[in-house]
Amino acid sequence: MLRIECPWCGVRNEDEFSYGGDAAVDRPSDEGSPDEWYDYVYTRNNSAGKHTEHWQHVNGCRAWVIVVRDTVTHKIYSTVPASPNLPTGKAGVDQT
Amino acid sequence: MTQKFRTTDGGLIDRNRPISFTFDGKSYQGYEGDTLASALLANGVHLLGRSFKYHRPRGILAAGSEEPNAMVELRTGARKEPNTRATTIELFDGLVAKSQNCWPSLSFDIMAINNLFSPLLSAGFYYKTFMWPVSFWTNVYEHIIRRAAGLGTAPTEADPDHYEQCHEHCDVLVVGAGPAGLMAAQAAADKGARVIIADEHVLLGGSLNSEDLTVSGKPGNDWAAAQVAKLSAMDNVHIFTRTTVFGYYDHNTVAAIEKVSDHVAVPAPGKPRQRMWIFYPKQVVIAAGATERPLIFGNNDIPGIMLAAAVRTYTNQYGVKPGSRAIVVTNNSDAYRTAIDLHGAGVTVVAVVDSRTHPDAPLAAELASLSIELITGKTVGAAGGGQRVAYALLVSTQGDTEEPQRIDCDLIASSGGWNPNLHLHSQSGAKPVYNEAIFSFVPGQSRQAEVCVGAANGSFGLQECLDQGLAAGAEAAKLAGFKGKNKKPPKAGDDGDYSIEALWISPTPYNKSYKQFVDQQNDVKVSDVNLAAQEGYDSVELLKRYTTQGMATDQGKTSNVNALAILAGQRGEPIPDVGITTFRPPYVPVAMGVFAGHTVGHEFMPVRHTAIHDWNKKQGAVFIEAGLWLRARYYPQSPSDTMTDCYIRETNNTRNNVAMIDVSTLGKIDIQGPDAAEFLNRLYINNWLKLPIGKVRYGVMLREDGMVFDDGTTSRLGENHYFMTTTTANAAPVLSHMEYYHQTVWPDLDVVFCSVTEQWTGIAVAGPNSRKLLKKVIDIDLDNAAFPFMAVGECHMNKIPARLFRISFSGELAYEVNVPADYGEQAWLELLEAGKEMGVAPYGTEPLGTMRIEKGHVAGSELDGRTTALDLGLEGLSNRSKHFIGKHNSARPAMLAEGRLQVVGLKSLEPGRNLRVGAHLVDDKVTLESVSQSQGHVSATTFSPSLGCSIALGLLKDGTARHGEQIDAVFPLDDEKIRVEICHPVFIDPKGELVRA
Amino acid sequence: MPDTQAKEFPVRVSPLLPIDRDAIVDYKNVRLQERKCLNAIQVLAYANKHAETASAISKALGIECPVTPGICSSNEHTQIAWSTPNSWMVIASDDAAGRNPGELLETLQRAVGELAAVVDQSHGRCGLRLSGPRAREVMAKNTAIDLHPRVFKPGQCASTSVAHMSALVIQVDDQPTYDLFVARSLARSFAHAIEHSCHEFQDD
Amino acid sequence: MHYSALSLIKHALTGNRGWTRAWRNPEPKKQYDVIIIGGGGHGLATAYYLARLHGITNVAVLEKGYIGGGNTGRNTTIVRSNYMLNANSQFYEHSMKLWEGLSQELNYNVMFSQRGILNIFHNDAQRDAFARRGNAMRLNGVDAVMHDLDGVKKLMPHLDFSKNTRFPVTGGLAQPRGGTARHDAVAWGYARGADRLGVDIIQRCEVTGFRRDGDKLLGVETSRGFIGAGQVGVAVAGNSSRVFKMVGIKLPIESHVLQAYVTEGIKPLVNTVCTFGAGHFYISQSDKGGLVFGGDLDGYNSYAQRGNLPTFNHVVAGGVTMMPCLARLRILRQWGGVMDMSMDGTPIISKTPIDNLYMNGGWCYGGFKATPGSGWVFAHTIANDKAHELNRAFTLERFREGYLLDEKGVGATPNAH
Ligand SMILES: Cc1cc2nc3c(=O)[nH]c(=O)nc-3n(C[C@H](O)[C@H](O)[C@H](O)COP(=O)(O)OP(=O)(O)OC[C@H]3O[C@@H](n4cnc5c(N)ncnc54)[C@H](O)[C@@H]3O)c2cc1C
Ligand SMILES: NC(=O)c1ccc[n+]([C@@H]2O[C@H](COP(=O)([O-])OP(=O)(O)OC[C@H]3O[C@@H](n4cnc5c(N)ncnc54)[C@H](O)[C@@H]3O)[C@@H](O)[C@H]2O)c1
Ligand SMILES: Cc1cc2nc3c(=O)[nH]c(=O)nc-3n(C[C@H](O)[C@H](O)[C@H](O)COP(=O)(O)O)c2cc1C
Ligand SMILES: [Zn+2]
Repeated sequence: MLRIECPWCGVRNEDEFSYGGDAAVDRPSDEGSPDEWYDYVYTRNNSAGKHTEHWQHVNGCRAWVIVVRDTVTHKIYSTVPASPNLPTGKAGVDQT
Repeated sequence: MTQKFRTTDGGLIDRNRPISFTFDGKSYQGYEGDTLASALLANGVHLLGRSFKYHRPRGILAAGSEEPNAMVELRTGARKEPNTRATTIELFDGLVAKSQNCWPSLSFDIMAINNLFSPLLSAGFYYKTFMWPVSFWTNVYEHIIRRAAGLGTAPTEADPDHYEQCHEHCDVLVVGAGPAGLMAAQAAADKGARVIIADEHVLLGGSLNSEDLTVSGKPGNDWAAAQVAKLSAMDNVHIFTRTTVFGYYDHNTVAAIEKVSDHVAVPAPGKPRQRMWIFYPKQVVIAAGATERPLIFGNNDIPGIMLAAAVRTYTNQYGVKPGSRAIVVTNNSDAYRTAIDLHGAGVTVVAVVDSRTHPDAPLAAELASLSIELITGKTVGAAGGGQRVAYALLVSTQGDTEEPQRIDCDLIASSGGWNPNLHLHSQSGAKPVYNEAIFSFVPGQSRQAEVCVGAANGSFGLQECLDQGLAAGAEAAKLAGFKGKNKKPPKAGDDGDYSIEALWISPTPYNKSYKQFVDQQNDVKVSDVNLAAQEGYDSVELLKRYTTQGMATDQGKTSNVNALAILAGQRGEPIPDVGITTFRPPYVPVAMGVFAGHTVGHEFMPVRHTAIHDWNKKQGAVFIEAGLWLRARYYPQSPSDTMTDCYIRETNNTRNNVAMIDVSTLGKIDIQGPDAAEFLNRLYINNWLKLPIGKVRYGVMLREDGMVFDDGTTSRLGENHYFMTTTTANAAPVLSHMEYYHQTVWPDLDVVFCSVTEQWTGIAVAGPNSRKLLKKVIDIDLDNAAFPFMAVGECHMNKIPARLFRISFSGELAYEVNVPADYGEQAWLELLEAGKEMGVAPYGTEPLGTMRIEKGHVAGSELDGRTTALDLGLEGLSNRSKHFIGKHNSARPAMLAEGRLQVVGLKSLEPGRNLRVGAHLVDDKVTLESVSQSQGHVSATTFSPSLGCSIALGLLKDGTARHGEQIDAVFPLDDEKIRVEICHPVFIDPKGELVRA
Repeated sequence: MPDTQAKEFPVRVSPLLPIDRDAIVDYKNVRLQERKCLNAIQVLAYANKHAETASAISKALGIECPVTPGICSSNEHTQIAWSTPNSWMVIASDDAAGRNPGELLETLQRAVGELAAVVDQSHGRCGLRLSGPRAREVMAKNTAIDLHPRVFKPGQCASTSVAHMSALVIQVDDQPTYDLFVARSLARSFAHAIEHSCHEFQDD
Repeated sequence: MHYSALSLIKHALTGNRGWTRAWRNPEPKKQYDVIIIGGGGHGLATAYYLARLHGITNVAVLEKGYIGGGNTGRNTTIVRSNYMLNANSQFYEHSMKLWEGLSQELNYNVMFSQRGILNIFHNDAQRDAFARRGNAMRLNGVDAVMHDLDGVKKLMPHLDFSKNTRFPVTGGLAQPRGGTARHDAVAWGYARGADRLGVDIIQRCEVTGFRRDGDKLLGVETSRGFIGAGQVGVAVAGNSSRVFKMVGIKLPIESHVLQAYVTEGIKPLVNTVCTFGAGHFYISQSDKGGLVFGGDLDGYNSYAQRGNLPTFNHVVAGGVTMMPCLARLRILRQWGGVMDMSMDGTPIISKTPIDNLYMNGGWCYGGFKATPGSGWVFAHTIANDKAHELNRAFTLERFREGYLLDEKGVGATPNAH
């Protein structure tokens, strides 16, 4: 059971969250080339090790968060809000 | 006399509470506190079942959950439990058990003939044969193999009991309540930590209950009971008995199974049979003890050959004499205690056979004082006997060249050393390491917040167990944030020593060969291990898979280390280089019901009801599932009404008159803020910046890969206030999608939104008389000029506050009324009342489907995740001069290329023959038998009352350019073929005059 | 929107109607009841308006509006539960303070003005009250969050998954009593699941 | 050494001491014509067909652990060809035909058991979707039968057929030729077959890099040193991204864990492969008597090769809901495998941007059934430096261009395929 520390709600089970995939891919601008758009949608680093990823606390506060997790050990290093503009939650979200 | 093999006194059973039970139809008595195994032994029953492959007689090897052999079928009927270990069944009144895998009877089993053919049935034999003649595989061989496999038979009725799941958090979880665990729990609890201690057994104390040991000067079991009493009195301690911790998962989540009602015939009212606990401890102390491994010698599987410690358990804890003439065979000092305890219980101990040449002097002296013969440098080479062991043949450990010494006996207690129970440690991600001192694996570096203590840590001395438990409990509490001084551990009485010398396989008696079993449940012999290695299946994992060693229901708890030691010997490599197979959950087999908990049957998934559900039900509506929702599909008016009758009637009533449908299930999202319009503009392919207040617009959303995601209408209610609707199916995904883009991609947009799906009941009122109807109840001007097509307004419906939308899915003049859901049913009734004079009637999703097909509105079956706006004829809406999600990938070459499936209308050219969804479109050269390329398929069909024929929507290769052509719609599953005409998908009112009327 | 001046109001129909008993569960040590005629107003603050919105709500209702996640402040009639990073759920029963339907909504709209969006969810949620000495054990069967009295106390709330459904949990007192709010459409399945979890305690 | 009943008897009489290794344990040579990375079913089958059909025998299969230890050794062994999209349907049907003669071809009983596969449905929408698929199968020459309730009852008598159930069963789509096979035996059989044709199977040999001279591929770096190769085929399933990262290629693949479970062995209870239509659950019974079942992915990127608890609970809940008598049967073991989830749910068997480097991956949870077909077309692709007609659509480039093969229609969300 992954236990993800929502920056607002605290530690919750993975089944309160939904997975949003690789958060390290940058969305190209409207002027982006077809290659950039292809890369953004289709290719993934798929690292074995530290992986930056999106999760949404769907069954909780509905915030999207960015989790740094090891894909081999599943250890979570950090969880931070995805949006810089939401009022901050609880202090101390370093999950190491 | 019953219970002939009970000791005269002693043991932790309650001799005042006799219990009756039956095994294989015969009645027996035992006592409260017995297991089925101990009670059977007390009655002199040693033969419990037949082995898997050779159908050899099998008895009881162990006294706990590691038991490989003593498996019975427990209970009957729907409560039948095959493959249940007699050693873990608490005896209860009326218990019924049966032997397995034998026919016609346990003592005479025909399949025992396999025993003779054993050389043929060597490891992996089936891979080498059964290939000829080819057809025999499916028809004959496989059938036989399958019938032979498996031990017990499954119940076929639904389980009458129920199961539960529960969550509990704590600071320190202690697994196992032996001396180490009890100390750990105490130490952590004393510091104020929230402590959970769980043990498989009902009686806590672990080995203290089965050994003749003392702590603080008291008998071990008394000390344990006092310790338990102390813990129970603390409100920061939660003690779980009958609870096996079976899985150590990520992030220190630990799963356990509590056997709530297995010790009674039927669970008490409301009580579950078993309960799964999910523990969330900050720290875990694993004090799970160790498992003894048997010595491997010829015929070592005969009933009456038992583990030495199990013999002590039966003798000391259950007051049972597992035999009358015993020999103890060992490679370590610990098993001497078995001889001493048996002697104390009045069993004749013929000899202790120790493979070591220099055994422990004090122990030897103690045996001498009891007149028990000690034979050193020898071991049992083979045993003999039929359904019960009758003798042992002794050999020297160097191997012999003469006839072996024979000792008659009916019990052989064997000890090959101890394996710490590393399952949970290993499941937590850690790698056990080999320890030369105990000839087994011990815990390695921890990967999670976990520590092993006591026998589970390879420390077998009682004092060590107490010391380690205390220290680990205190440390765990400290790591969880609790302070306080550590107490002193209690003093353990002397428990001897645990020195051991390796002996992996006994030499066989001179010039003889015997079956030497490694894995007793799967009938894997030493020769199978050797053969596997010889054939190249020589890594532990290949060995396991080729021979099935360790794959039986005991998962090799007593056999794995022996097997890999033999393999290492065969490979000529040290044991650590060979390694062990992976430990996997569950630690003991766990009933599927436990994993399911309450989430089965009707609770497997919740049902969603609209506010009009009860009314619909009263009307006798037939429902259809839409995701979790139940929607009215059609409304039969008489028992003879078919679905077709109903949807034609309901469609006609809508097209010709006025009808209403509950559309509450559509997703609804309230969107507000200065950037709301800009946000919509990026979500949808069409323009949103200039939608006037009071107006509704249809919109289409794409996924980032360019495929259509969802469609729906969005209304502008105020300057910065919008109201979006989504399809029923996509309500939740669309909201998450919006939240994703708002929070991660465009956080600078000042917009807020939330789902209001639940707040509103939606009722569509459709048909030429809809305006007339609504005018009677709505308090705003509904004339066409004042409230034109695609208008929205706030109003009251009689007294009920409402929102009114002039939109149409049916293609008729139509409105949608939204009212707060608690008023939903009342609004529905008021509309029915107001429309009575016009003949208003409800309609369901079936006529809704009919009308949308007639109107060529695409829906879920066309928005199948593989279609683009262009494919669906919606590209006209898009504005490619602005940015929107999916814009770039919807312009990839393949998205614009020829050969894509595009939406078309289809008309049956064969009167009376209806098109069916799932039919494929093929050109007329194709016969039903020939292999072909499908050109597309039929996605939605209906009989169109307006057109008087069967029509459909379909997705057809380059369909847009093919209107007017003919093609075949084939349904090979039912040998059907219908000629159809391809046409424009909008069948009626192509200019949309009706909706604007 | 709703005309609070109107004298008569339509009757509200509970989403739980068919299992409408005085209490859904009424055992000696655990009770489950519906909180009827619920007012649940979601207030969503616009960008950078979180603090201002909170103080506007506090002022209007005379209850400290929580800016810390997981807190629910309340007075006799009204609860303000932290709900999402930018929103609160303001909860009251219709008749509690002698208010008319719509009054709370209007009060809040007036109070926050352009600071926040105010969205009525009153008909979209079903409120249930679970109470009694066994209530915590019943909750433990349905939610994974830690409700131990050391950790979760009266005045705390959590949006979490309860019986596999999204719910807002507020601890009301240390009896303990919990208020549970779920989507209206799921109310029956939800109530049934909680009821089922209470069965074990029928005889004690 | 030929395997047969006769040889079994012969060796039994001599104490089984005469059996020789099923495959050799050679030291790696300096140079091979073709190196296949990955000793799973696909890699071994590829080597076998390279030698058998294309006469290329100077081949090595490099396996980092033991052969069949990847997904080949941990899958639920379902073999079927019931696909909807033409390219898939034709490829998997080719594979099915190879299965049908595989034990004889390899002289190794892979226990291919055509006990049929049945997809249960519960409502009209599901039936319609299965009709579309079943009809597509028939048009592609694949067997498919639509069953009504009675038909389902005959095949799976112990499902919950009560009327008042949450998800009443209304029918099912069956492929009678579908079934299961003994997974490990497939790897072993191909290994033995390839070995007998001269292929070197090298275990405990992990590829750690590629050596190139400019654009020219020279060979691979391994835990046992450099090994030269003319051509390299990669068939490493869940590890595809890691291996291709060594040559700087970023793949349209994510690695996810799929779990599987087995119960204690019992006498025959489930006689076909059956999938639940209302939840993620499918089940079959192994030759050894265990009920083997599985469900959905854990849902997040992972290389952990072990499963987590919520999915476990959810899968079993689906199973007990579908078949209530399962509740009292006990689960013996839970494990996981690392799936190579492609962005459209369809495999990639293709040339790559690097000459002489070939890819076989993106199998998602369905590559076991593809083993013979995959090896067959991959061998063809390597031998001819050109895709076979059957894998022409399975290119790496299709994502860029948009020629997707998305059976589920869920788009570029690998955890949803
Ligand atoms: C739980 C589960 C259930 C499944 N159920 C089914 C099913 O029912 N039906 C079905 O058709 N499919 C199923 N699958 C999928 C199927 O198992 C796989 O798609 C298939 O086995 C892949 O075979 P492979 O040979 O490509 O990969 P694998 O068998 O995984 O072989 C790849 C090998 O490459 C090796 N390797 C990796 N990296 C390196 C390196 N750097 N150097 C050397 N060697 C390396 C690995 O050790 C591994 O042995 C299931 C999978 C799982 C996990
Ligand atoms: N003679 C030897 O070589 C030897 C070997 C082992 C133990 N011992 C003796 O045994 C004692 C060891 O004490 P200890 O506390 O380490 O072990 P223990 O065996 O006394 O207690 C372990 C307890 O853990 C329980 N348990 C094991 N796995 C469990 C699980 N997964 N879930 C729930 N419960 C589980 C067992 O049922 C048992 O009650 C000492 O007294 C020692 O002298 C001796
Ligand atoms: C089809 C199939 C059947 C299995 N049956 C059993 C079984 O009867 N007993 C057992 O212990 N394991 C069984 N396993 C699981 C394996 O022991 C093992 O867990 C799996 O191959 C994964 O390997 P690992 O656990 O070593 O990582 C089975 C696996 C598969 C794929
Ligand atoms: Zn949260």
